[in-house]
Amino acid sequence: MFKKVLIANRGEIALRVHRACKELGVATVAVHSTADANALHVRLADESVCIGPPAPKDSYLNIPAIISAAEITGADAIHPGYGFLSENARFCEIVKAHNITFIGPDPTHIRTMGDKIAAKEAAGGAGIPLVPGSKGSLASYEEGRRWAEEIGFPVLVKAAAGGGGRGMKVAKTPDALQEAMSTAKAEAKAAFGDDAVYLEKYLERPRHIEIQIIADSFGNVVQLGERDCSLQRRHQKVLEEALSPALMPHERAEIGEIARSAIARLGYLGVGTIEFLYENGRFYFIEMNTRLQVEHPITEQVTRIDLVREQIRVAAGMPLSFKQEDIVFRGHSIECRINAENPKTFRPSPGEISYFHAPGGPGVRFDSAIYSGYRIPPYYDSMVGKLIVFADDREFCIRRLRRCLKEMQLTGVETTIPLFLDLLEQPDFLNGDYHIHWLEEWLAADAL
Amino acid sequence: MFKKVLIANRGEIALRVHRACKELGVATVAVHSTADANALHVRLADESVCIGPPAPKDSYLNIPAIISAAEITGADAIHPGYGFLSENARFCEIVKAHNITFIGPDPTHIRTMGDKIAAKEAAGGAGIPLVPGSKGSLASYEEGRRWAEEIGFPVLVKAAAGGGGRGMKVAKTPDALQEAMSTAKAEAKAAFGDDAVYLEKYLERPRHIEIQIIADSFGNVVQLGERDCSLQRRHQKVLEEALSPALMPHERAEIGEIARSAIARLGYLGVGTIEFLYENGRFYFIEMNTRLQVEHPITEQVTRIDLVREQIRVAAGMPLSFKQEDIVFRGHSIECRINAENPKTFRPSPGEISYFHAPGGPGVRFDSAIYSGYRIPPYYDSMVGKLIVFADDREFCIRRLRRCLKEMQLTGVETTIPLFLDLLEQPDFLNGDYHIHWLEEWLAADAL
Amino acid sequence: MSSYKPNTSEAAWIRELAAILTETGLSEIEIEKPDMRVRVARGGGSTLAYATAAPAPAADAPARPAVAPAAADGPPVNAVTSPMVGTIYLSPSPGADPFVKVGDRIAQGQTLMIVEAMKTMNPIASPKAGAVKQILVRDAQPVEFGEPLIVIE
Amino acid sequence: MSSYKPNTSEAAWIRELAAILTETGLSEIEIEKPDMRVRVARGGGSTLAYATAAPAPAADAPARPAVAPAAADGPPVNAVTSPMVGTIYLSPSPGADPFVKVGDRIAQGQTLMIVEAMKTMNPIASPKAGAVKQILVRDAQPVEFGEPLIVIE
Repeated sequence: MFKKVLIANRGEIALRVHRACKELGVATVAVHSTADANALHVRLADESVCIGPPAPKDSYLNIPAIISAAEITGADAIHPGYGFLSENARFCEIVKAHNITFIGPDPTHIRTMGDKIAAKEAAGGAGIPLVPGSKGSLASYEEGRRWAEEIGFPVLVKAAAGGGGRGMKVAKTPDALQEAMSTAKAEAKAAFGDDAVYLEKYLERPRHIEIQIIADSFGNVVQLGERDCSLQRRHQKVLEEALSPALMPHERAEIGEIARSAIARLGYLGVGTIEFLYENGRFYFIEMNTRLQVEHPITEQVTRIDLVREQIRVAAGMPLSFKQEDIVFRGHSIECRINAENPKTFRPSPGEISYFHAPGGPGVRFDSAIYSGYRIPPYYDSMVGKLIVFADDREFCIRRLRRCLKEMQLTGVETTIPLFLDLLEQPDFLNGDYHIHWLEEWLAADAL
Repeated sequence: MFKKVLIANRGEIALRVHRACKELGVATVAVHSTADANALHVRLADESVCIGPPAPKDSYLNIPAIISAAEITGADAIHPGYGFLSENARFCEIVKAHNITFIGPDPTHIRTMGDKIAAKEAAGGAGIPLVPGSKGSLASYEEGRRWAEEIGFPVLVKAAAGGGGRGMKVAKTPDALQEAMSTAKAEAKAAFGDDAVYLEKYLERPRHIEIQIIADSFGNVVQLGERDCSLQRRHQKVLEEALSPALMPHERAEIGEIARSAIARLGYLGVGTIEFLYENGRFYFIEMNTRLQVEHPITEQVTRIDLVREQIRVAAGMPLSFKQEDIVFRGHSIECRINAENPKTFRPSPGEISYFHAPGGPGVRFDSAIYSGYRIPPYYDSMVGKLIVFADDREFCIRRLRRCLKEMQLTGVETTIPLFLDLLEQPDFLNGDYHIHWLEEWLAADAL
Repeated sequence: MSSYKPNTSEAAWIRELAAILTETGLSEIEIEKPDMRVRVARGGGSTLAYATAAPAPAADAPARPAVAPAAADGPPVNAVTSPMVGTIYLSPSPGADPFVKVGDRIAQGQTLMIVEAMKTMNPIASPKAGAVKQILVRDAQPVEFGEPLIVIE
Repeated sequence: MSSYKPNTSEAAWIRELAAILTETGLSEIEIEKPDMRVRVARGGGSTLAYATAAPAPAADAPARPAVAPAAADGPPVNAVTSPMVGTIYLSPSPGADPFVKVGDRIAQGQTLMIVEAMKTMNPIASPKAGAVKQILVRDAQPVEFGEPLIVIE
């Protein structure tokens, strides 16, 4: 096991990693910008190093400063958290070049999965289902129609040279396809000087389903079930559930095993998440995240696996402390990302938290680095904490979540708590009947 | 289900009951003394009623005030918590006479178990093992010796008319018994004018093991395993574990089933705890508590049963939501009772909590009604919170507990946190090798 | 220029200092120059700290007394308060005349009203002689322990 | 110049003092010069409030800077600070004479010391001409960003 881990992050995730380290008997080094000198992760860590001014590029993204901090403190591993440098293959390489362990996968995996096209190829090659489409551009309507019938309607006609939605048309029937192809070709010709178009399956109201994976260096790969992160606003996840209210047990088992065996084939190390769109019983690869996710705690709650502890253990060359057959999903867990934002306009609300009291009682976890009197710096993201609730079933979980949102006290800044209280009364949410556009549609309707 | 529950208690247990009620969709009424006007349970409840001045006898023990509060608010049930009126059979009868449901067992059960002799008879009659002893007083040394050999040495010679340790002698061998009997007889004669003595098995270093039971009104009785509460100071529990590090699985199964079937025979309703002394593989009845215990959360953590929720449900006439065969014990849980006391002298330290920050992260629960700026009133007990930690195994649980004790921030008053940090380094504790006298012996040795 | 009133540039300076205070999170700035001394501060100490330390109301309906709240400007400090939780009755029986009315002269020990608790009628005796100035509760209203009932002067 | 309005450099100075407060964890800085006195504070009577609002040190070893703490009376406010995390070298090579000594007269731009970060030697140039009043770090000592290194007057 490591002797000393430098935590190259801030906020709740820095604290989460600190806690896992302390429970493993490992010393911690917090790095921080001048704006975070009073942060909780800095105060709780065994050592701390100020690495630069507030701007992330000068501190939390400042590779030389972080490497220097590791060197002067004698840290033998670096945990990148999420965001910042967590998916930066170059950082990973530099860390390794300094004989420090990077707590994460190999840089080649980070690099592959960070590239949209390479990731798709790697995933497809490892047996992960992709969004089906025509191979190359279409010579004629007849070819388009053959593909469309193979893929199934609706389809999306896309300009080969395209981008930004131009030359992009949805066709729901063979007749509509003919018109869509000619319009798309004309638009593509006008916009890009190239009328080549191709087809892809069009997903109307998909869900965002992601599979949590963890792998050790002994070839053991375990999948820890899915999270449903369909409730999003501007591609930011707002509320996540584990397990998904939409999957059938056999679907869960199938996609889990597909993800698990793909990761095993890639020879991946550590934690990772494969994100899918899910519609009408089928999964379509979006991307793979080669790091811990913000929403990892809901998986911890339903599997009782401490993901960060296991992540650090496998990085230190230890085997996973469980096997696939040990994983039993029990109960239901929901996470709400509480942001310091106006709950209607989503305008950030930095400032001083004049009073904070966390919700408590059974089945409740609040992962956060805030405290009464904490001043939220304006330089970083607006998430002030993650309210994670667990109960035997989804209905009880929602009741408990509602109770906690009402119990929680956080004053001095605006938060998204009222948004969640409102969301928890929506029949669609209560029925688990939502998709990736649902939240924005609801917010738009609500604003009228 | 009830519409409105009056919570006839204060502090963390009032909050615990409030939380369970809210999760069941039930409105809450907090009652409070003038000293608790700013308490968290008062602020969070749907309604509150001031029932009297600070002294418990005028407020939390004031039956007419509590009944009146229930009447003026229209509460249809009263939850007594623990302590105060929770084991007062008369209160229970008065509540029922006002057509309000008492969330607890029948008054006859409270009364029986509240009487030392009646409780022993009821327990013995229901098949629960008692401390073995001679039937009646001993006519001669020979009779004493026959009993002693049947019971097994060491034995305790007790004056039939005795009390306060007089006329009480331990004998470890047959020879010593002769001397012990004659000394005890002489002392008893001198002290009580009656030289009748009897024998009981003497337990040298027993553990305190208690079995949690819950029963509904349909004859379903489930035992939820044991708690080991051997770490005590002046008969006050200090730290509790579930499950006990001392029991073998077959012992657990046997005593659990004995307790379960005894409770079924008694026709008991709600939650209850049967307390035992345990030594050399045998259990001896101490008493039965006919209410929720302070340490109930550790059972909730290892069984994933919400005891308070189930308690309220069965009081409302609903069946238990699980059966004995659904109960699976997973992991290990420890509770530390954090008191506002000097950790060496145990002198209470009431006053204002200038700063409080609860420990967080996975596997951590802090049941408490304190907050930053809360003034601990001097009128009630000194417990400020229960730190409840859960992990996959005992070793990990202790590491997590240590991490939390270091993370927790509670300033302005003295607390017993340093005592726990010290205790968690003791080899005997780490080995699970302790008994009901261990803590006091350690404290005494430490004080030298 | 009157020295008793800040002129425009002084006011602007103070505003600028206040802005710096906000921006930097300082609680105090003091500047002294040969011809003047300025000090700006924000967050007068323990009052603020104490105020923020008390918990804010919960996000939903804050806990409220089950009984009618007292007047917004607080109850009269010299009011006779309820000795117990219960229901107030202003007259000995339904429809009967009230025990006392505003303006009545009363003797010490005279019954002012009754609190019913657990079907028991508990008369509330006047602690002194005087005149009824104000009656703070309505007939059949529930009251808490310590709730102000009536003002005798 | 009107003394009623902070000019750009005064406002900048106050902001700089505020940054130093943050960085050093001080609660107050007061500077007096022949023509002016400035005092900035954070958390005044609220010093206490701020101190208690910020989390108290953990029960075990409180987090401490990995590098040597500044002198108990706080670093000089006008010190040259480290532009990066790294290791300080006072001389160009082991055993060589130091770049500067206390009392030396130095020119603006002259190398004062070197910070090594990731095997790269970064010379620290003097921001102004003057005399070396105080050297606050030892050879081969690790330093944080913003840590005071040397005082030039």
